Amino acid sequence: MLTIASLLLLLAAIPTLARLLRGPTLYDRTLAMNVFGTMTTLLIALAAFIVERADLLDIALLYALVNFIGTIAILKFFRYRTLGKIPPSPPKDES
Amino acid sequence: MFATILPAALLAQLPVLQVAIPLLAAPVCVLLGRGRWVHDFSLLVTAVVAITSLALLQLVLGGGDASYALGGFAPPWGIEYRIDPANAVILLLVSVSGFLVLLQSRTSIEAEIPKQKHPLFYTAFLLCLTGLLGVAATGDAFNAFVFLEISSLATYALVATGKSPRALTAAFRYLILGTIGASTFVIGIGLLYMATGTLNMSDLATRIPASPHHAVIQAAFALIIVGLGLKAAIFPLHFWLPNVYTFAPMVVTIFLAATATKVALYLLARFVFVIFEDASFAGMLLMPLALLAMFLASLAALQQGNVKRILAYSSIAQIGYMFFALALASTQAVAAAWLLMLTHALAKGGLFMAVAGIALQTGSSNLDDWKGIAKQMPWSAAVMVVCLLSLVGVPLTAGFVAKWSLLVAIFSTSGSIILVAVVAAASLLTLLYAGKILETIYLGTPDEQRATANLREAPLAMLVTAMLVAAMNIYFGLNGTVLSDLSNRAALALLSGF
Amino acid sequence: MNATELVMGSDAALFMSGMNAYLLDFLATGYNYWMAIVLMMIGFYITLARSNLVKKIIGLNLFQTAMFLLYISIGNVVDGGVPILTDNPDALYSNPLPHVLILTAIVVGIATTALGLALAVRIHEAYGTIEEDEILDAEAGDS
Amino acid sequence: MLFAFLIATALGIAYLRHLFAVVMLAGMFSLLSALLLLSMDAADVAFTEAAVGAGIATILMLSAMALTERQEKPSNRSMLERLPALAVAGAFGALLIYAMLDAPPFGDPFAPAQTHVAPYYIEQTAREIDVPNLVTAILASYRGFDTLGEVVVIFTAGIGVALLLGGFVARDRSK
Amino acid sequence: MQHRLVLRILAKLLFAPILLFAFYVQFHGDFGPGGGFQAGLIFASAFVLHGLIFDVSSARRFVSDRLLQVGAAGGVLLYAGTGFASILFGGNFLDYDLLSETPTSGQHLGILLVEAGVGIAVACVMVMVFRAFADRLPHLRERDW
Repeated sequence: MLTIASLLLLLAAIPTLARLLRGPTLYDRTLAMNVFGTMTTLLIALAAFIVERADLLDIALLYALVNFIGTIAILKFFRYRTLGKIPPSPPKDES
Repeated sequence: MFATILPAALLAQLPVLQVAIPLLAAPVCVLLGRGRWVHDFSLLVTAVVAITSLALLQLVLGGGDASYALGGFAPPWGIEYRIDPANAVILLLVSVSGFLVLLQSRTSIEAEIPKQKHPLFYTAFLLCLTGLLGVAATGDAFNAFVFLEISSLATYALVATGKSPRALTAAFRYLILGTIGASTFVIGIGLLYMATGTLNMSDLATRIPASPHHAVIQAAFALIIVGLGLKAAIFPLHFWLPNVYTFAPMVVTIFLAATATKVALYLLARFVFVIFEDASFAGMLLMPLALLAMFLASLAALQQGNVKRILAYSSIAQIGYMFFALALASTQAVAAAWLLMLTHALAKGGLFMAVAGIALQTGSSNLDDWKGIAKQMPWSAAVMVVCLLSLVGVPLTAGFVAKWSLLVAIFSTSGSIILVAVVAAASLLTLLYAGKILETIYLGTPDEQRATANLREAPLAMLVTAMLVAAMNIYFGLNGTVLSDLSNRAALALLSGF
Repeated sequence: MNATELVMGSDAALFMSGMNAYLLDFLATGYNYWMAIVLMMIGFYITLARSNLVKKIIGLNLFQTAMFLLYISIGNVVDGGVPILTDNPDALYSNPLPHVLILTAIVVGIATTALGLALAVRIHEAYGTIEEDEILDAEAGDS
Repeated sequence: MLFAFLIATALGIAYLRHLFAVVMLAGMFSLLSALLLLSMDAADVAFTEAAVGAGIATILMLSAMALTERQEKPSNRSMLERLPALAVAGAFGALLIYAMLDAPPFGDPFAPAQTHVAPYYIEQTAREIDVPNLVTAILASYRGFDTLGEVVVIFTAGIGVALLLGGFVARDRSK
Repeated sequence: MQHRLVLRILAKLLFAPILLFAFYVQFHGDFGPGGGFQAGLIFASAFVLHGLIFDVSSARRFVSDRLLQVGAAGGVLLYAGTGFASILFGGNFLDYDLLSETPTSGQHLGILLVEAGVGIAVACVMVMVFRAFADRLPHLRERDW
């Protein structure tokens, strides 16, 4: 049961990957990356249940965290083009 | 001397103290924070390190190899530090160079590095020293990689502090190539681990002959030679070196020229002779490359207009000599290689010190700006003369002892008089570019602007240190047995295995 | 069923359908090795051939990550488990030593990346570009 | 399957010019390889690789991009100029493939790597160190000196970045 | 900027749990995956998140640059100091056996100290590096976009 679930997750990752590689706009890519991160988190959680080691759930937790911060960083960069101090008048972003 | 003064408990800890003292000093240097203190502190640390290495050398020469189990775990399970005459000499070379360089270069650091960066600069310098010492002292293959990276990362940062923007690109290129080299090296170690199951060097040496995976070991051998070759700037893997030497701050150039490539070369020799043992095949393959290095790099040096760059190409040529000696693979030849390393460090170190003094006063390292400088800075020019003669290998200088023993070793090992002649001819090329420099600084006529400028001799500390090194060049030339005895012990230790 | 079989097993199942037995035999023994080598070559190529400095660093990262995979493959044991001791005395563990080495190597890798990026930033400030070709042109111009 | 993903990502990194996308792909490459590392029982390594590769490295690259450029310029290097790089990468790969043909089979519990030094750690850790996580035991104790080196490497990088980017210098209090 | 309200509240909410997670990884490293290095990274990522959503300068009021520098050096010193301590207790460098009454408790103490050193150093260096990058003024040029 768990194996099937993980297999399905892997299959679902294929279109996500395609979107990430092709994705015409950055929003597509960011979203794809976020979804992909979520799926990896789930995959690890499943793996933890399959091998019956609760330790691995720590890793899933870390993935979720990293994924969140990474997405924020990308979006902030996308919006303000900097990760540091936001310039007084944020540049227009009609790209 | 030291064996009687120091308590036995301390003697036993010497191998690790050698590396751990500068390692501990580096963060302290950050904490110290500002101004003059940092220089004095770093100088003190390097002095202690130099004394440690002297004591260690004496210990090893007197009482045989020193093995130190870090963490108290017996090798091959724990990491081992293993000091024999071969690396004790290298440790001495590195730590004494570190001390002399710092002694010499307070003024040039103040001129080249903004004041608020001094604490970090000295920290990076100490880290670089730590890394090089760690590579030389360790008996564990992976540990060597870690310390190689410490020294490399510190070197990239140090090089990039040079004033010219080209220092940045030089550092970047060095970073890319250095990282490729280190990664290649580490893949080689991984393959060795795969074939033998161990990372300890002496354990590797015993287990390699018994391993059934020959191809894996051969590939590992190739990868390690290429990886360390990049670090040691062996021709044709040398192309990062000229820019690095030219655009780095003077202190860094002196230190790197005297030590960094030698440490990589030492590690290479350790792998080839101790771990793989049968190196004859590789030797045949690599000897022509070494010969090419001698000729091409010397020719390239002739065409340069910048003194630092001339000396950088000369270093590549000299590394060719050392590599040639190693490729011959007899005890005599390896001893000659060690002699070459020591005397080259003396000659190049002294040369760059003199260059640092002149460049500080004239504000340029272009040969054209140095015409007739000898009249205004006679002592610095004299140092250059001595060190250039030593570099060429003129009798009565340390360089002669090394070149002579190389020629003797070539003859007795290969029996070919042609090879001897070829190598001797390569030495003549050295004479050409040395002559070019000397001619300019002694016989050239300065342009008017400089002739009238009030140029003074280099600051006292710089001059005295440079003269000290020049004096060492002469002393070891007159009294060649000291160095050649050391080198023979080193070669014996290396070729007899662990 | 453990984590290895989870991924490798599904891999093998997918491959089995398409390939003949001989090829499978050949590939399956060192499947990880081959893939790690291919990845390493891609990373190596990016590092050497690309002109953009940031891309070079990314290539270097790729190269190193592939190297990590190779190392960990060396230490893998069929049916072995995560090397954290359990109460079961008969449990098989994968070799923990390569894991330790690679932890160190990852740290070295990120350190190099940080320094390399800092250099790239400074180069951009000095030259206004991070394309190696343009920098080389600029350098050829001023010396 | 995972490898197919990895290679697709790697090729994507090689071909895309949009550095922004490349950085995202690199982050994903890290996540994927972490997954793969996990499948090879290397839990600690997967943990670190995810945190480093997908987390810190991505953020650093984005910061660096904010300060440099976002677009890789089309290269005017001809195919001929790329040939050396291709040749070197190819030779490198060929050497490794040559080695791997002779390598012990994947996962072999009787390979030299598994039988010489490693069993000692597995058998003795419980007695000598008494820590369940073997990786921690080796990292901090058996090979503790490597880890000291590792910390110094990170420290060196910090010093280097501070030296280069000029922040974080000690304040001169005399002023 | 009000339209980032969700993020601001989320960051404030998450800050403490991330630190907690970091401590968990730090001290649970003996039993599960993780240890000083990973904990240091997570610790740093909490500050990175804070820096992303608020400003680097506001975080500076709590953790000054000098403090980070001292922390990084202190972490290395703690590690190396443990090594020297074990020499003083009569063992080899980094031999934790003699740090406490029994070898295993000595090992536990040693590993704890060493991992703490790693964690502190890594966290400080990572925040340092992030700030060093974030502090630079970006070269905003429309044509790059």
